Amino acid sequence: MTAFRLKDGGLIDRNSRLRFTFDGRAMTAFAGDTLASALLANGRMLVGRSFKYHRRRGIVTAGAAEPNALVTVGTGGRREPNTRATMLEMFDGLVAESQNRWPSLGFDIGAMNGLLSPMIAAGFYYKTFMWPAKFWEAVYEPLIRRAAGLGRAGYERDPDRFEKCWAHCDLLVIGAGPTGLMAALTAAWSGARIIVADEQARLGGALVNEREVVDEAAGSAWADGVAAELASMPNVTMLPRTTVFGWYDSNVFGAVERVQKHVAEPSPKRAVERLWRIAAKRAVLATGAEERPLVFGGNDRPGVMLGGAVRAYLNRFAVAPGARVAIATSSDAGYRTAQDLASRGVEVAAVVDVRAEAAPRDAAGARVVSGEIVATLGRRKLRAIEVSNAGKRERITVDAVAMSGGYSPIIHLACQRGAKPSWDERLNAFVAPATQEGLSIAGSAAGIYALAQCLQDGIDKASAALRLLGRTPAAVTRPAVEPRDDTSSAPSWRVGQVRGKAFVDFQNDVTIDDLGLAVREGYGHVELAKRYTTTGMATDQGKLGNINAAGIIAAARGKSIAEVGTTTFRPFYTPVSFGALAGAHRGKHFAPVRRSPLHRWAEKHGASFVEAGLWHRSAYFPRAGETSWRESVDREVLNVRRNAGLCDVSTLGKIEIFGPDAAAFLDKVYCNGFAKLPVGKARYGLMLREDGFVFDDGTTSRLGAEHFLMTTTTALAGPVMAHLDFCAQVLWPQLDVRFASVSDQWAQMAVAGPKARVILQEVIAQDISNQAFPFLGAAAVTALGSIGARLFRISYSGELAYELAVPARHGNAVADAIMRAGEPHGICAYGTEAMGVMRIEKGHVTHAEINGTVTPDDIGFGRMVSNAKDFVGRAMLRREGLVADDRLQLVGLKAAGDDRRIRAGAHLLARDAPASTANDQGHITSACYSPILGHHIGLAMLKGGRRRHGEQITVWDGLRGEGFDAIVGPPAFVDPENARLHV
Amino acid sequence: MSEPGDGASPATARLALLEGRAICLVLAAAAARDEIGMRLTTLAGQHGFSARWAGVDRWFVVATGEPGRLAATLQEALAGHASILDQSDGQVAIGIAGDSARATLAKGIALDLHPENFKPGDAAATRLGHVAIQLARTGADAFEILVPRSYAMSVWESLAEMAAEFGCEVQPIAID
Amino acid sequence: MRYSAFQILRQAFTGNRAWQPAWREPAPKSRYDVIIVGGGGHGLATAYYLAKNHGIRDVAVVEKGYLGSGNVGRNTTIIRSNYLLPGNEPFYEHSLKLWEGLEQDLNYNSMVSQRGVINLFHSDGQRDAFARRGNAMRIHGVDAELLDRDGVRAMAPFLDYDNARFPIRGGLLQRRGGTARHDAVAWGFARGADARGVDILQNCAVTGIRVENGTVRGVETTRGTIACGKLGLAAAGHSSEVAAMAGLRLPIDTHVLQAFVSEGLKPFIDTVVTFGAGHFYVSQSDKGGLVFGGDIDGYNSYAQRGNLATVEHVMEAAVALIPSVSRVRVLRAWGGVMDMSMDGSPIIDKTPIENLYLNCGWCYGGFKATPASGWCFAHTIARDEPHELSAAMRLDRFARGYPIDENGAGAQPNLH
Amino acid sequence: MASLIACPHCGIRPKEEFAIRGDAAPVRPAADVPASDDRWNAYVHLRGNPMGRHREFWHHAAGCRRWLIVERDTATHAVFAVIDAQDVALGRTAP
Ligand SMILES: Cc1cc2nc3c(=O)[nH]c(=O)nc-3n(C[C@H](O)[C@H](O)[C@H](O)COP(=O)(O)OP(=O)(O)OC[C@H]3O[C@@H](n4cnc5c(N)ncnc54)[C@H](O)[C@@H]3O)c2cc1C
Ligand SMILES: NC(=O)c1ccc[n+]([C@@H]2O[C@H](COP(=O)([O-])OP(=O)(O)OC[C@H]3O[C@@H](n4cnc5c(N)ncnc54)[C@H](O)[C@@H]3O)[C@@H](O)[C@H]2O)c1
Ligand SMILES: Cc1cc2nc3c(=O)[nH]c(=O)nc-3n(C[C@H](O)[C@H](O)[C@H](O)COP(=O)(O)O)c2cc1C
Ligand SMILES: [Zn+2]
Repeated sequence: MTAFRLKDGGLIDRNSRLRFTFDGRAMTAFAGDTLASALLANGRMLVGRSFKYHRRRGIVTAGAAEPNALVTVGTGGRREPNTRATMLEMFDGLVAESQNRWPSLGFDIGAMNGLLSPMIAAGFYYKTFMWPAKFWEAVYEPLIRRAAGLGRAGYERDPDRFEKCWAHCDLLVIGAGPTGLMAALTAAWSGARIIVADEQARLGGALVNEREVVDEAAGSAWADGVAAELASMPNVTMLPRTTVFGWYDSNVFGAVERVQKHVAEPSPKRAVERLWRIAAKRAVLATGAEERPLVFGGNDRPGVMLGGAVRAYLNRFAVAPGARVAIATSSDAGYRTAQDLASRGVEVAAVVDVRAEAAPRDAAGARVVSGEIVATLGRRKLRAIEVSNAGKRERITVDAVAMSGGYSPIIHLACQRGAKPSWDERLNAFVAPATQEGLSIAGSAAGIYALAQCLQDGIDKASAALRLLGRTPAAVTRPAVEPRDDTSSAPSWRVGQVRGKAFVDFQNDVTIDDLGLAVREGYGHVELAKRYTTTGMATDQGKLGNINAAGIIAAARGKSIAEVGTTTFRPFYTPVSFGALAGAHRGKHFAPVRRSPLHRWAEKHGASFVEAGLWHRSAYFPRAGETSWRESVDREVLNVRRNAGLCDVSTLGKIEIFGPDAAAFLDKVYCNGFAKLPVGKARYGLMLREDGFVFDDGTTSRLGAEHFLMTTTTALAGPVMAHLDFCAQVLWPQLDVRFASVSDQWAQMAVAGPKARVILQEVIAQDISNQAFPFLGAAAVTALGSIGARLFRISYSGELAYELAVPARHGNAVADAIMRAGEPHGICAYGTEAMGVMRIEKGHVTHAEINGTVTPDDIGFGRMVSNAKDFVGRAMLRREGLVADDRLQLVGLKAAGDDRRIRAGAHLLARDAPASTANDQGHITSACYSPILGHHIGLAMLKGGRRRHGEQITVWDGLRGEGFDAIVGPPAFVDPENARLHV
Repeated sequence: MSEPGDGASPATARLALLEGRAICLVLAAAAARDEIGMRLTTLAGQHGFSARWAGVDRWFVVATGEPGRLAATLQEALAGHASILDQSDGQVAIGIAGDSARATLAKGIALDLHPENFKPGDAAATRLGHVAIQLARTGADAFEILVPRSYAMSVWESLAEMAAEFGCEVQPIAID
Repeated sequence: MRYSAFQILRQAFTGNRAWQPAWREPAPKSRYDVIIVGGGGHGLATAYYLAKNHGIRDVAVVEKGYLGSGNVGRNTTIIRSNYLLPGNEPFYEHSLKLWEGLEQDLNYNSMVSQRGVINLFHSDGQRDAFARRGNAMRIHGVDAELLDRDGVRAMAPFLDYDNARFPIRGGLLQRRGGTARHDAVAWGFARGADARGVDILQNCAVTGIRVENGTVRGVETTRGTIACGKLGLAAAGHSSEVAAMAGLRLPIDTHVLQAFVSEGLKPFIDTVVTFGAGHFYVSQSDKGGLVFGGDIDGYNSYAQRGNLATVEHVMEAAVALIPSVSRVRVLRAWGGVMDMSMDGSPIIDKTPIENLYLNCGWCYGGFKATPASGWCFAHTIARDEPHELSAAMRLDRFARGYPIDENGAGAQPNLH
Repeated sequence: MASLIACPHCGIRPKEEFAIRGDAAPVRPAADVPASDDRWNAYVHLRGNPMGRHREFWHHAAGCRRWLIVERDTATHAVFAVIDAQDVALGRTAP
């Protein structure tokens, strides 16, 4: 026989029939099924293959700990490998596939590995594959890697939407079983803001799976009632289908809600998964307890399930695991399974109780054997078990086994922040420390197993939490339940006699023997044993096997399980999709886009945009007929140098600084002086880090006696602001200075070229002649008759140039007006590329040179550095290494012979020196074709470079297979005397 | 049953670009730091603008009308006590209103926006997603955010996504 | 016991009962010629090379936890030698060369997999910086290739080329780079050192350092006082704490870096990829998990566990780079506490205290350095002078103004 | 840690709003006192880096833009106090 659907009962909707496929086979299910229950109802016992030996595997659990029933669901961009069939709500049209098998689930070549198992025991790969050395790369490793993993992920883009959400509450209740529901009710009635999260769609925890009576109703009906009441209260947020996966500092919990994972076609308006970051003043952990498997020979054969799972399939899904079931148990829970099976007319072949002195229990008429299972038999499915009973062996025909090895409180979350679990002799389980800030543990998660006590504990722990929050808990009475005492169990980490393989970790195929081997070889520490055997490292993270493993290791080492301890609990409680954790920040929303106020103007002129940090900047403006970016850039450069051009420089950081001590403050943050800068003047400033290296540069203008405007580079606008904040608040707190970023307020355009003045004069009201407004002037002006603007006579290109700033909303209009005024003079739009060419021609530095490792002197600004004042970086600038003779210094380069393309990133060698690290003399930082000079040029950092003007050196670019000689010169190629700036 | 987002019922979260706002940043002089809030509250009462705390020495003042006028008013009233920066072009104001306004914002803002913690009239400098913004509660279910202009389109798109499930349907905006 | 396929076969026939322990569990002696503090990769490799290269076998490695419980057992296993600066590149290249022969040398398969490391670039500026780095490698004779977008696409078609916020423009490839099995590195060096007579003392925390007249005499530990001739510190994230026991204040901050592994997948990514527009790097382990990481959490921490905000940040980068990974699930996250130095580069040196030697500052890049670090540190200890390959990695370089600052971030450890 | 930081000015905020600079203990040598190179080196490069109580500079970059001193435990991530760094620098608050 196989599993089958019972004719009646269960919490399924038999009127709602759903279709799904498994490995291409069409099957039906009912609403309320999981994929696992539906597969069982369809008689599918074999659902997967294990990782290493490719053993046939069936469904073991009815919940989150499932190690075997992992399937791939969905197609295309929604393909999802390794989905636990036990947690997947059935929906119409579901497509599922089994994994890790070839060619088919029924016949899998990989199962040959099982024959080799003595050779491929734990850690075998560390001991072989080493000879011949080449074989590792060529043969062994590819083989191992091909065997990797279980499911196959797709390469298609996920079409769905994900999002993140913050939530805040007084009390977070994790788990909505009887304990959690009572905790939630208590807190809700007390008026606290609460959130209830449970990973199941249906709330009630064990009540949904068991035949309990609460307040004279079926347990699941009672739970439905409580859940409905909670949902109706304004101070309660109910989060079903929400797994709390992590507990983080400050009592923040991470949770993921499966918003639309149970529907065939998700609505594009909603997320399919939502990440919750829950800031809870306190939390009650009511996550229940996990039943442990028993470790016996052949315990992995399809048909062997946990007892609790058998009851869940029977009671919740109306599915019987087989027609004749044996129960293997070390706890009283096994008898409950027998009773439930019998009540549904399923034959119980025997209850095999490993406890020698098992007290008589109600086995619903079934035979009770005091003994253990030695082996299971059957080829394609389970046919019988072999039981040893007081020295005798007996074969019992069965088609399913329900195993109950005692319970482990689910303390995962409580131990994610460093707390170590401790062994509880009475419970035979590891428990989490009861008192951790912000968290209380309640019900079965705290080792309380009787239903009545769980309900009461929910009330009590919530009440205590409320009191700690300064609230008066509402008086709540515990609902009435039938008294029943079936919680006792005896420790049993493995059975005594084993035939065949006895699995501790099902998914990773770790057996008793593997653990023994690890101990023998010196890997006996529980953490080493984990790593050597991989026990507990599969997708279920040892939820089922870890305690048995610890017990087996303890025995092998002759220690107690308490001494052996557990491995470390880490997020995630169950695996979480990358999508949920990334939320909406994907694709083009990975990072916000910053858009310049002149973006539209640039678009109109056909700009080609480029990402620069968060910005989209106009790089160049191709025109019809131009076939390469170089052609456009050359044209722009020549036009600016001959006529004029307009370039968007709005992205520069702009900081307005006020206060009586503003000048003194600038003196601290710049290495050159600002105190004497007259009102109406701009000055180039160099900012250092405290370690003496250049941090940023820019011009700062004095707009009033106590009013400055600083510009920073685009890239460092943020860091410079933070630095200024630090200087003002921490280093020189007594200075009366205040400042703010005004970067977004202004559209700023550079107007450069010999005709810049004539053009600009047409839009500016004030006289901007050379006399009225000389080089480095800075003034408030009026643009287009009425717009309050700021004009700076500064030049990056080396031409006569201005930067005009207007309130951002006027940016496009003013730029348009300038273009119109400039038309007769041949003005063009130019972008960052042409700007880059011109600054290289002029020998100006950017972050290609100011890369955090240069001193002012390295880039030719040594003389700017003040001797007369304290400033950030002054002291460390004196260090030996910062004034050494052989420092790299900024120079200009051009090919020695015929023109050669110079590329940034090439290195420099003394002429004819062989290429080696020792001979490396520097590198090229920036390079371009200079259309005005008609050849390529570069800026470079060269050892002692300033002394070497005129020298021929070798440009070495082994990476791109190039090399040629170049002549060193000063960095400024165009107008080194700065004549053009002053016209 | 119809719910917001299916097109049949009205949107419970609405986005609006709030144009015609004058926005100034007030930077208090060191000596005036403690009293500037009081002065601004009084001024706000007199002139009908809203003053929003933005840091220990700074406030955003938001009014309807001409940018220049607001700056001038503040300049005059606070001369010697504060520096005034016109940010009417630097900041873009976006309104979010409706029953689901709070739920929308919770998708990007970490602050607890429960009315017990964040009342009408309250303001905060914080982040929406990855962008630093200024948030103000202007009513029981109405909020305004100020976002630096260069980020405004990006933030608008994010808000539109966040509000979509609440029936909000908006077009992209162009701000430059 | 020598490991080989033949040995495996032989043992299989006797039920795998006769395998010997990979190392002894000796009781501490009262004195050793050399004590190494820290049973991570560097400490174990140092002991191994002290014995192997310098004939110094009276050595103990003192480890407070279990073997490899530190960063060697919790890193993302990337090995490469694609460094920029002359103080670094020859050292890391030597390390890669040692990796290439390590399994044979140790008779332990550390699964060195030279599957290639691609560092993506997304702008001209990044390309130029990578070109400079690639040339620094080539000038030292190390393999490096500058790939354009199509070149990257050919190797890693699953990256987002279409809608990425920061389009991929190319990458710097080192084909000889790759990964190695983290735990096996610790175990292999431990077994190799043990076989040469080194005592590996697990669960033995150093609690004090005895210094007399400016000379080290021994250590106090949770398993008693142990005298020594020389003392080498290789305590990674705990370097400041241990050095403080000898009165030294280091240019080190301890930061937590998280790493992650996904559920096991069939082969999905067959190289190592590093995102240039966000903090993210990924490879696939031989078991099938995607092993990946990103930026540090940013604050000083000894807690070996991280923050959710950082997790999200890493995942955002992951999905931005590989959109289809959205549907894959991450299984586990953990943290390691790292010794972040003021310039992002390591220190292998003598100290002002006689017979006390220091190995630290590995930041998040010290796994790849394991063999060379052991090699050079053993040399420094044995000869009382720096090895030429680590000659720039001096402790006084900060005071003297010779930082080895690969990315120019300056003296702020969390920016490196 | 420190998923949440209680800014003295803004209230409880997520870590993402802050930028962290590091150790708040070193004091910049004053300009008018001739500081030895050693003192400067110690200020710029050497760190106590304790396992346990530690004071760190955090910048509330996406909030009030104040530099704060966060006193916390580097082993447990407990936060003991968050104060305004300028108040400390001016001696208005005990460090
Ligand atoms: C998450 C993460 C990812 C990383 N990824 C990479 C990567 O991809 N590539 C790469 O090259 N590097 C990477 N690294 C860095 C690399 O792991 C480390 O730099 C390197 O492992 C440090 O050297 P180690 O192995 O000796 O350190 P560890 O393994 O940390 O060894 C130090 C040992 O000292 C012990 N110890 C400390 N104090 C005492 C004491 N008082 N007494 C006794 N023993 C003590 C510790 O317990 C520890 O075992 C990563 C690091 C982390 C944390
Ligand atoms: N007979 C026995 O020996 C025995 C032993 C243990 C438990 N039980 C019974 O089990 C019940 C225990 O009640 P309880 O309320 O403490 O636990 P429960 O198992 O009934 O409920 C726990 C709930 O927590 C949810 N959950 C677990 N981890 C979660 C996470 N990380 N995120 C979100 N949700 C999560 C689960 O989905 C489940 O609904 C009682 O009825 C008790 O009698 C019996
Ligand atoms: C390269 C690498 C791969 C890993 N793969 C897995 C894995 O497949 N499954 C797993 O559970 N843990 C895996 N881990 C994580 C370890 O379980 C563990 O979390 C990590 O070594 C840190 O130790 P700790 O969590 O005990 O502190 C891996 C770790 C590393 C470094
Ligand atoms: Zn703040």
